[in-house]
Amino acid sequence: APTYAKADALERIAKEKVLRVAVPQDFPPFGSVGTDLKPLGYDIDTATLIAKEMGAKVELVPVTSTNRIPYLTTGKVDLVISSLGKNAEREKVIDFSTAYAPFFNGVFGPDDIKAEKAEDLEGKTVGVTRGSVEDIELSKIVSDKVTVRRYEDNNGTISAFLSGQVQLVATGNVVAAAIFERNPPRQPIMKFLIKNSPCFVGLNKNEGPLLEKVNAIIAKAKDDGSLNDIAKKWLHAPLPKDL
Amino acid sequence: MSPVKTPLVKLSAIRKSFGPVEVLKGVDMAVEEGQVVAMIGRSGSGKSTLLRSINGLERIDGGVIEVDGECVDPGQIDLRALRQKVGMVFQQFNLFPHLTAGENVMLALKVVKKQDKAATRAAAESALAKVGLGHKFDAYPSQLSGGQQQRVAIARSLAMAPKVLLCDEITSALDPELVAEVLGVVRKLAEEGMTLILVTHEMRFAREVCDRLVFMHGGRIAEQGPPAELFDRPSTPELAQFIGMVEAR
Amino acid sequence: MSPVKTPLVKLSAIRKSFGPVEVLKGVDMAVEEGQVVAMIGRSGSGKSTLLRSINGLERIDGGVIEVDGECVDPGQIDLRALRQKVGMVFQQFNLFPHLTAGENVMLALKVVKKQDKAATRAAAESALAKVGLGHKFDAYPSQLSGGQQQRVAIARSLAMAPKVLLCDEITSALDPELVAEVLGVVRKLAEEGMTLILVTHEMRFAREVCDRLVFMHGGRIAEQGPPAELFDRPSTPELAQFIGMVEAR
Amino acid sequence: MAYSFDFSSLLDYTPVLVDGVATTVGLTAVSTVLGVALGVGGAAARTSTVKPLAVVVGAYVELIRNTPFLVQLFFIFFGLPSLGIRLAEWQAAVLAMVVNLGAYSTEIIRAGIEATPKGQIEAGASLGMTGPQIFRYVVLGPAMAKIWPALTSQIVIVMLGSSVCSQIAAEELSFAANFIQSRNFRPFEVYFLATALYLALAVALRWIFSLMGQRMFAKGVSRA
Amino acid sequence: MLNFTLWDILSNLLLAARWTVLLSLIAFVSGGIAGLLLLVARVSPVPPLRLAAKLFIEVFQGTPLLMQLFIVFFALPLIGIETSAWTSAAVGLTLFTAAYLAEIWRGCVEAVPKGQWEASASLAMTFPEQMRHVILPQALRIAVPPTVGFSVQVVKGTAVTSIIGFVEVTKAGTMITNATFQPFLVYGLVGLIYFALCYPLSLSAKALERKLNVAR
Ligand SMILES: Nc1ncnc2c1ncn2[C@@H]1O[C@H](COP(=O)(O)OP(=O)(O)OP(=O)(O)O)[C@@H](O)[C@H]1O
Ligand SMILES: Nc1ncnc2c1ncn2[C@@H]1O[C@H](COP(=O)(O)OP(=O)(O)OP(=O)(O)O)[C@@H](O)[C@H]1O
Ligand SMILES: [Mg+2]
Ligand SMILES: [Mg+2]
Repeated sequence: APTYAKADALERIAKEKVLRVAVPQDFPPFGSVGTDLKPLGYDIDTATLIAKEMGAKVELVPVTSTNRIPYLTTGKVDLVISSLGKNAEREKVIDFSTAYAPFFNGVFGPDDIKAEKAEDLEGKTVGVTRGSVEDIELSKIVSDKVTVRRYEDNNGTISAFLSGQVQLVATGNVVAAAIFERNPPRQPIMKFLIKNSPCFVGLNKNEGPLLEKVNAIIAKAKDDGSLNDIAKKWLHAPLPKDL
Repeated sequence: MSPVKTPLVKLSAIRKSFGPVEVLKGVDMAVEEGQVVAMIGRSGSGKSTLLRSINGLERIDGGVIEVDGECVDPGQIDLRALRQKVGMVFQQFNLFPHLTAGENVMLALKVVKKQDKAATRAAAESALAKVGLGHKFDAYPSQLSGGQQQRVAIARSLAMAPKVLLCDEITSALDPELVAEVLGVVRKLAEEGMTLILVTHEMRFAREVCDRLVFMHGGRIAEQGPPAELFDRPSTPELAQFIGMVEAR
Repeated sequence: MSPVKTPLVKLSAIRKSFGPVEVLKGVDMAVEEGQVVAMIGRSGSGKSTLLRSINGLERIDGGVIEVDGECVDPGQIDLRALRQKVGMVFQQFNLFPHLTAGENVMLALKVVKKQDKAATRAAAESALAKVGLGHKFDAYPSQLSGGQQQRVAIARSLAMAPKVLLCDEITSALDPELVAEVLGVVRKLAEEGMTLILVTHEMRFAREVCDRLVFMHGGRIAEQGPPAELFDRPSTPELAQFIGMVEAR
Repeated sequence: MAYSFDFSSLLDYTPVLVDGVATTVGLTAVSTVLGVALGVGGAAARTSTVKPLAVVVGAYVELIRNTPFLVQLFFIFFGLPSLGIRLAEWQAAVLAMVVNLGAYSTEIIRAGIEATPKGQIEAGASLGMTGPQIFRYVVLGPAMAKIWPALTSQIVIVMLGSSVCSQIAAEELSFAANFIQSRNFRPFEVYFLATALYLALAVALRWIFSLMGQRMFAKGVSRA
Repeated sequence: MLNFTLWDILSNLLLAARWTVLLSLIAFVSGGIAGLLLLVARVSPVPPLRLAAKLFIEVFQGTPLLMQLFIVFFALPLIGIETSAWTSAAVGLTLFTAAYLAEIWRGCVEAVPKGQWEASASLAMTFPEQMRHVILPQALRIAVPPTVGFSVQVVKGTAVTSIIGFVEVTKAGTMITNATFQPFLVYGLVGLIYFALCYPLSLSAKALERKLNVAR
């Protein structure tokens, strides 16, 4: 496997009592920053929960969607909890846990732009974060006549939308909702859904024990309602049944 | 007796200071058409400053400069007309390094005199031929010896057809064996009746070629007259000392 | 008759090319202790190159240089020993501008000869005194006139107690009235028995002070001998022409 | 070493890389031409005797030279729309690069102009040339020749700096690299390749400029 | 919901500016030392050393700092060298700074007249002695203004370290923009902070240069 990192992450975590997790800081409500610039959000709470279950201290490493994978594969973090979507290509490089959060991505834009399906996007400019699930899914469904602008990170995407550099954005429903809530100059309103693509925890290959442990913790959290609490806190809705 | 000629260049009571230092302390001088005048004097005596004042490179603080009947106002800004009458050749040649010899000569004809291309070229060729460098039209300054460069500089001034040519130590930056070729050109110009004002350290040349020698000392003309007379019977001790120093080697 | 002395400097069949151009085409020369030799010749004839070869500033392509009995290999890298025997004074003075006159003289004594502080200072003071600049020990080069700077440069070389001193046109960069003071110092050195090899354009000086004149032409020694003889009866047309040229002014 | 490099997976993305290189080259070319032109004008203004002009240009130069290119880019792309000025990403990228290079080349060319020997200017004046004529015919050519290497370095820096234009989705070489690595998750291969491409571009740029320099400033003006 | 006051924005940016300053200092000091070694290699009489230094400079001046940092941070671990964000940023910026400083200083060494080399050689000094006593004192004097001037580039260069996880001023700026939707204000402030850091450096570089020209 094209992955570097010692296959003893779990041992190391147990020994050093520190779990290093890559989290987003530009993707509300999964991860954003407070006025002290410290990360907070769904992914951060999930990371804290997993660390607690492992009896370790959590060390949050803010990443962008561009550099989160190198952080993982070079062993600078143990887990990526960064609203990571799964697909076949990615599964060749890293492993995924079971899903820990729901995620519906769609196309959003201000009231005055009409778009009900992919074809309606033709001739329009859509912003998306490079390398995100939205990017990959959007790329599959739109034709050449759609201008897709890919930004480095969600900061760029969101700024581009808010400053009117793109007409529409493809992003998560909850992300759009979080932006909407902050009362921005341009309001992202749902146009249509692209895909249901829940979020997974990313791990390095060959980390069987760690993977099992994370899966177990997620299962337990789903059972005892603690994950549901996180969902209610950040998404204002309970976890969907099928997750 | 010939009628009283108006001098071509007339300086009256020229004063010039750099900051607190007065470098020219009232200089009077007249040069008639066709005259060849050499200025000598110690370093710092004001020779260059005087020469540069004549074509307006230095703005004088007092006095009057008249060239060819026209007055050069101390405060005047447009010096272009004056400078077309007064050519100047410098110690450091100051050829334009990015232009060939020919282009050096042609540039001012083109942009200042607005001559057409053919006329410009013809004038440049004849000026270069005059200094013996007709064959170096397309050479860049860096490809020429110092002596050749200085001759191009002379041609560049000549092509503008000035009434008077000012030369400031034009052989001082040259290797000794190249001095003669440049002096030869100047000698020829003098013979052809060009009005010349030269600053020079070449005493022998000054003696042979010049009509008049001007000895500057401390910002004033201390003495002037025919070269032979001045050399043989200096009337001031300063000149006597200066001659002694130059010949001591 | 005195016994045959080994010459202090002996050059045999020296060759040197810059790229495709052969600048020295086989030069033989011998200089005995206490001799004063002047090299003259046109610009580009190879005078400087030859002088610079003697202390290894140019690496020669062929031939043998012997100084004080030791051979200077063309391919040799460690020139330190040689250079302690051969002093050199340049046209452009090349004083170290960040050091005072005294420090200029002391630097090499300190780092090369590793003399102690007191000895260094004493040597520097005496060297500066010798060139008449004992009172300028603490002056920076920029505070000295050209003539004074050149005298400091001479003192700097002298302090290293060289066997022979090379001087390359050491008065050419000086204002005319400063030339005499430097030549005066050289004259004194010659009288005190210093071995000197000079490149110079000061013909009068060469004539008076030197034991031998070497005329270089086209990378070879074209003629050499006592100055008076060479000047009055040049045996090659090149030298005759050269003398004519230099004296034409 | 546990990581196994696999450059073959980059093959599929050749068109993306080619586009990226082309965009980087295009951005650099356009902003070089405009930026140097701006620099010549700026240098003329800064050395001119018209004081207010010199002061305004001076302020522009200082402002640009003392803030990072990335911040200038963000300001133009994200900030200016608040003032109703909306530029496409390539327009913003070109504008930022031109403004940036313009400031630096103003300083560089000014230095060249000020290094012109006074005698050259005096010689021009003695021939009766006007100030602008002296600037145009006497000063500018040798000044450019003199600062050509410095200008070349600055243009290389601007070319390398264009890598941050990926942040506003201008699709140049870094964008291509980021795009590919976010698809195939093979950042090392991609970044090594992109770095090598940048190096090649920089070397090529220097080479082209030195050729241009040799042609334009052929014999006369050696750098001495 | 979150509300950033102007003070929140400014204080966060200023806090982030600490990292900018610290990184700049590290880069400058260690880059200066490395640059000096590189310089000596670059002008030394030993051809392989000269070539190696030249190659190093060529590579680091020919590639974006962004890529250099990325490779140091993410690729060194591949060959078994663990790098923290701090060491990577320090190493990356140091190498970058060293390459540029060495080249700037080489210009200064070459600006020392050839006659100084020759005069010192004629006094039988060795290369290290020439460097130490004659060339460097003169070169370093004229090197001061461009060196101070280059420190501005170093400060600005630290902006790129955001790629490896540093929340310095620029990164903080993007994060805050994202939370406040006020790009004009935030990037304006970011620009001002850099200006406040850099302009004094530029000014002193100019003042030093002027002083130097007068002194000569
Ligand atoms: N631009 C200037 N600023 C200040 N002082 C100057 C300037 N130009 C000349 N001077 C001073 O004016 C005095 C006269 O200088 P000038 O060049 O006219 O002398 P000179 O007779 O030509 O000397 P030299 O033989 O050395 O050329 C000198 O003391 C010189 O230092
Ligand atoms: N470093 C160099 N590279 C190439 N050519 C050189 C170099 N140094 C000298 N030359 C050439 O070698 C020839 C001899 O030069 P040299 O300096 O020895 O002459 P010179 O007799 O000292 O002349 P001058 O009186 O002008 O000082 C000249 O043609 C010169 O151009
Ligand atoms: Mg003068
Ligand atoms: Mg010579």
